[in-house]
Amino acid sequence: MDFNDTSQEAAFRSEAAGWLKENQLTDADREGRSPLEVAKLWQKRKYEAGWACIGWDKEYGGRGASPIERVIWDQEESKYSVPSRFFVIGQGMIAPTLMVWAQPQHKENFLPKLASGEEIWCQLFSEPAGGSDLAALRTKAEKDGDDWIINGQKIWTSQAHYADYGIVVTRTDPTVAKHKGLTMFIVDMKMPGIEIKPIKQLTGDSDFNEVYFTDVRIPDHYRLGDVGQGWTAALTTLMNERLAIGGGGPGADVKLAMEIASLVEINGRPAIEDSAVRAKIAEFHVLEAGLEYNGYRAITALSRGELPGPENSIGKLVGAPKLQAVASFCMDLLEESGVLWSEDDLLSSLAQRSYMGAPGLRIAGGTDEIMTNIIAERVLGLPQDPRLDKGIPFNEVPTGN
Amino acid sequence: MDFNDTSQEAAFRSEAAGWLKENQLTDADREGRSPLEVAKLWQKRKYEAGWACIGWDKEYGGRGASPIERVIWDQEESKYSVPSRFFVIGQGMIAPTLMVWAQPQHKENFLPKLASGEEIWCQLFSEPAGGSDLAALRTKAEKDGDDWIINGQKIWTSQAHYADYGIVVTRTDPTVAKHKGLTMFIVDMKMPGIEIKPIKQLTGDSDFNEVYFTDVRIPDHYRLGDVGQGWTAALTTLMNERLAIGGGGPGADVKLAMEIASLVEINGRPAIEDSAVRAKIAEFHVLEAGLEYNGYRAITALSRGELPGPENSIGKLVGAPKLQAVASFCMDLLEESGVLWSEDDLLSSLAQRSYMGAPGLRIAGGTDEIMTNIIAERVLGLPQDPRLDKGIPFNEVPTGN
Amino acid sequence: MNFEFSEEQLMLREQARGFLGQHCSPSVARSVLDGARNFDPDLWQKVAEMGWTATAIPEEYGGLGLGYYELAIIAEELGRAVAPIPFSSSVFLASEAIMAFGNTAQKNKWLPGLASGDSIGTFALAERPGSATADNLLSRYDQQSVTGAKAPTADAMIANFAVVVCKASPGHVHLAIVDLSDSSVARETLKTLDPSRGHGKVMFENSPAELLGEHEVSWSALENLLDRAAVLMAWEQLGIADKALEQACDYAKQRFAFGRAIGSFQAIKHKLAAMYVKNTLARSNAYHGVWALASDSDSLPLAAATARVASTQASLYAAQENIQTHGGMGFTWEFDCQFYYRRAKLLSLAIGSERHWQDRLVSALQRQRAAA
Amino acid sequence: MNFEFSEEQLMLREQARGFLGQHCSPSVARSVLDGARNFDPDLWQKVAEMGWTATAIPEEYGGLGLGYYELAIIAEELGRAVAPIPFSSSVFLASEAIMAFGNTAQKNKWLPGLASGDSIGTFALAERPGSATADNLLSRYDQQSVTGAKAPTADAMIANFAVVVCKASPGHVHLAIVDLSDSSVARETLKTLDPSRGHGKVMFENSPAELLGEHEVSWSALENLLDRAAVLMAWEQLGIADKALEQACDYAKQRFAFGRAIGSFQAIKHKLAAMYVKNTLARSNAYHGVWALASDSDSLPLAAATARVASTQASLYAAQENIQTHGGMGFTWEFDCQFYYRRAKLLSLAIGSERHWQDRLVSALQRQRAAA
Repeated sequence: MDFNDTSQEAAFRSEAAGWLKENQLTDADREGRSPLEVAKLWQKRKYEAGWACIGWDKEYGGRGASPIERVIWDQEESKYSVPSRFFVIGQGMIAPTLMVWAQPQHKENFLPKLASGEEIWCQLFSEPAGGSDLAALRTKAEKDGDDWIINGQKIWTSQAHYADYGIVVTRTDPTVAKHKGLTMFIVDMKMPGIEIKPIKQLTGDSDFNEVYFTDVRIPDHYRLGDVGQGWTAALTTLMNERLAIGGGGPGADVKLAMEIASLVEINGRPAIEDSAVRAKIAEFHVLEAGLEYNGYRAITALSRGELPGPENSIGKLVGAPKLQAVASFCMDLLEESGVLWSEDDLLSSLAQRSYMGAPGLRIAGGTDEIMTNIIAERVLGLPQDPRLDKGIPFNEVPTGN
Repeated sequence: MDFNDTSQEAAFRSEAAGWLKENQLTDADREGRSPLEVAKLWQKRKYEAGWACIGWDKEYGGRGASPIERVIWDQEESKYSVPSRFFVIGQGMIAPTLMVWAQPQHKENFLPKLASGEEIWCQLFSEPAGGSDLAALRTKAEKDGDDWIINGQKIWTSQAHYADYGIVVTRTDPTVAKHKGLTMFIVDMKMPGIEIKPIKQLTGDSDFNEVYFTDVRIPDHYRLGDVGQGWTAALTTLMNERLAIGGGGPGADVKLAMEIASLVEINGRPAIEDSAVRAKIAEFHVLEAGLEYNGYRAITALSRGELPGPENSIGKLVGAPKLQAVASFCMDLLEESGVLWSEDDLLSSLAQRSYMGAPGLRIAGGTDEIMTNIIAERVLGLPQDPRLDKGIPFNEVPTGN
Repeated sequence: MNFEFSEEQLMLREQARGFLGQHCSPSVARSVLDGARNFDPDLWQKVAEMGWTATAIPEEYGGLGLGYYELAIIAEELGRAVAPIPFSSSVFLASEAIMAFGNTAQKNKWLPGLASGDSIGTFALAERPGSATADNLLSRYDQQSVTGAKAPTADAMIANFAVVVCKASPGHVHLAIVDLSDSSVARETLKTLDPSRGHGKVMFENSPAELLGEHEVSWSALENLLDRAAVLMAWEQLGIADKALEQACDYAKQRFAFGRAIGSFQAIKHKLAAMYVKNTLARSNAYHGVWALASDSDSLPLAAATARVASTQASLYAAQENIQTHGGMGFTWEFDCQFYYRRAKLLSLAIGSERHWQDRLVSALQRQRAAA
Repeated sequence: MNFEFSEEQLMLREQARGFLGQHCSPSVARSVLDGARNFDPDLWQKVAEMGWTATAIPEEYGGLGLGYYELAIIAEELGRAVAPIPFSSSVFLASEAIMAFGNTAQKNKWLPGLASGDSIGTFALAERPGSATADNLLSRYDQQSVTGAKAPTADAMIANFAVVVCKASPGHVHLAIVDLSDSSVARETLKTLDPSRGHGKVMFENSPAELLGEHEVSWSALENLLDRAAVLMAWEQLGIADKALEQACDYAKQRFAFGRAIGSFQAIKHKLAAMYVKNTLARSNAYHGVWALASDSDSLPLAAATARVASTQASLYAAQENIQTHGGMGFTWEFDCQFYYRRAKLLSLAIGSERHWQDRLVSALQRQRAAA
């Protein structure tokens, strides 16, 4: 075991670090630009220098870098404050799907513009009636000449309101079993018949949208895979989702808890000296450190050419409830002041924001319960739950309504 | 709300207390007698004075007392060190079954001898292949003239090695659905063909037995209920089991934890002053007190004529894991000395014994998981798990073998 | 042995539930959450007209002279309804403080207005992050005036007066009543995680103050006041816990996934059973708490701390897992799950955190053990 | 970045697993548990012949001069096999103490016998219920002899010598080697929850003793020794945790109830997934622990405490829920589940409880924070 780079890795790291230092975003770059504009500027700059989507083939705008080089690049880039969230879905989840399933002319057209940040994409899978049962979607696509007509409603679509394109999974045959009647398409998000409504969350933010389709017309060449192959195509996206979503981003953590526990007092002594406080902090540290070193093990496996498996689901499964627990604990340390949610007061508002955001993290991208099932079935090899919808035509599956 | 007796209750309590004081077991009574003999002596004494099984009708040896009177009697009797465990199954679970299902001559014959402690009974339901799925039992009963011939194996039978009689559930028709092919019988435990083997537990004790039946002959008049009605009859027993098993008996509890925490030190101060220790003790007290007051609420409901429902399952569900956790916590307080299991050292051995006994308590009489299901389905009204064995002939249900 | 509410008390519960079902649907909490107001004055008016604010105040002071059983029942129902009104501040704390420490003249002066709901009181203890103690209080009482800053103070922006905890000699405090409309008092709204129960910072600068009971109060007498409030708060928290469980069960029965109600999956059904177990233990502990409060039992400190800890745990868990059970919809602004999540955490921090009450619980156990 | 064992190390694991599969099936632990012996001398002999006792001892003292990665791998396999031998006492503690504190002559004298397994050492710290501290030790070292009683001492009845922790000046201790066969030493078997790892009480009465390193040792130097042992112990505990999980999974797949494998019920499958998550986090923390140990990193105190706490929690949970998964059979003497349950608890109490290591973990975090 060795935390240091090999000489080859070190050379790559130094090249990446050199370019980043040279080309980093300046205050002038940021001045007068919205976060999305700044992100697009940065992505374009990387693209032109060959540092965008470095794991992709060169023909799509990448540089064919190895997995460990991608990790090194991410580590170096994350030392700078650069906006990346706008491209996670398009580059991390949708592009791999297009690479497998799109027609050659679409790959040539779309992938370089995904890499350069010129076009933003969104993912239109979830529906109100589906939830964890993603494949139970109802949005219809009906053939009309050379086109398809889409009707229905999607939900939990990030970035829909500024996306240029999306990929949408539809039901093209309700008379066959759930997973078999689905077909996936590319959709131009500026088409008439598409209506987008933001969803306000517990936090007050609106990170997601509902997307309504009314007689939206899609040419058949936008189809991804064969008719009825939509679920297989969606799995390509979902497998990449598991890699794209990590431990939950910045939020209440052991560092914050230590900081608060050093500031507030219990019985006239700093709270950090209180052994009940210490026990909780130790508990949280075990989780955070475990996830961190788990990450290093995953990177090592990647660098050895192993594919990351479902065992990486534990990042979100452990991270999101931990975030909720640490946030609650930090608020408790503050006692009555823990209720305050002031934008000015970093200490309390980070805990508050985390407390309000954690419920969403425990659900989005696969609930705790779904992630646990995945571990039990795909890692431990335990048998599936009995499937009452298995092999039954979709329109005969019980829905409770 | 009022913790005090009504005047009627007070009168009953005083009568009971008076008799107990007058007639309590003496050292001379105990001298030279085994625990079972002492128990029988005491039961007989109560029976002759009309204080045995006081809730039963007079014709069966009881005095037709009300539920609250039974509680009062139990409270008063528990002030004395009297052995009662030998009669819990016979009087608490089997007698109610006989009252409903036995032929009149058997009720007249057996019930008074159950009340007087003259005869000990055991319950022969569980089988190795069944476990939580009690109704999946395989012990066969086949009709032979006016008799039935029993073959098979039972397990987890307490008291089998000194019981006079038992009730046994058998499969009389394997070609119908699981619950429908069962029939219950009385069995004379001294019959040829019955072999009893003790099961040694984690604790080193042997509280249970395996019971093997080889061509054991039972007269038809020993049948309890109709052929095929065995599951319904068994439910009578099981409903009474939920009442008979309580929070788990004496063991590691908050009192013990407080005692140990007052004796050992952490960083040169009594452990009870350590706030991590306090937080744990508070946690356990919330559970213990909650169960205690839950019990008072149940008694109040009983005294108002309400039947105790499945919500009383929480006693064992909370009590057994709590026992395990408190025991482990007590051992931790002792640090390295926590491993010691000395019969002389009450402090450490009570924790040890509880730690080793708790796994059995979490399983016997319904596992944590089964108890949780019962609460979810029967109290909260949540739907059953899909039943793959529903309506399928028993001999076609998947067994994995 | 009778460990159950009386028929009359159970009728009161039914009546209260019906009343709040009609006048305090979740849309009432939502309108305060979405709006600029700190509470719902119409609901407060109606609740006062029902006599709820007068429940435990003696008849001679304009109250109904009922007991704490009745008040606990109302507390639970207000919890279920996540009522956006200053009930706990005015009734559990301000009224109780005056009844416990006020002299007859003060009771005559303040209680009738509290009983009728015309006057809203609050209780100002916290000054900074962490627990207030007899040693770390900064607010001073001196020559009939108070100087200091109290934050966060629940219902600060709408209360007519505050019972202010000020420092006195070591181990003692003063409780002083200050009219919050006095020009020497400045108030400032503080944003919290539950805007349907407004909080504020109250600054006193030589503000005219009336000493409650005219002398110092021992810290343990103050703790007794908080024990009493803790029992009532535990019932309010229990209301939240039970309502969240009900909502989760209802949803789990009607929401289908994979061809079955999600409530048929053990991952969900066992979660709901775990909520039920916590709620049931909390309820039984709350019974003991209100019994100890109503019967002035020596066991009040232990009973109150136990009920408070149990209800805090049950309500936080139920509110949190109710969201989880609702999946994607659970964390939207549109669904009602958020109200219970916000209120549960808010109440868990009022008058002291779980850790604080766990510590007090064990102190009570130690005293009990020493006395045995 | 390379956070994985080398090919050679992974081969050693396979070899060790194969060897123990052949020579230390559960029947070996069972025969010690059921019998009167304190350990299995044949297994000890074979393990010594494999060179495992020599793993981390330098070649100049008769060892193999391999490193801690190799020792961690062996520790994990011994944990999986619940091996009834005094490995942790003799290798993780006695050998390490001599390597850390002994002078060259002492290393020459003691290490070859430890490496060959001819000599069994143990470490005698505990004297009473609760944690040993520099202040509460009673055993005295004086004029080349030790007087005092040490209990419980692991492997006391079979060890040839003990490294005895005795009191010195405040904040310091002496480490003294005592030959346990000396007539001044009395030993008495103590019954424990895991008879397959015998314990005893050792009484010294002016027993001839050799001071390790000839001078006092700071308490923090002793803690460093325990940190090192904690990493290795964490690997042993991890072996238990993983084996218990495997056993539970196997059973859950083949045992049927209600017409389906019990592992298809979420109550069971989510329990097993929870074990897996704990075990995985413990393993990743154990990786960091052994890296810190092998590379003599400043982060050893934090890494060791984290690995120890994680492995303690994972092994206790896995051993306990493995029994639960087995249902009725799980708590019988006949089934093997009991071995992991006993050993997991035994190891969790050796060299300090979870609470003890949680406290040390936070002390390490505080030092790290102060240094940043």
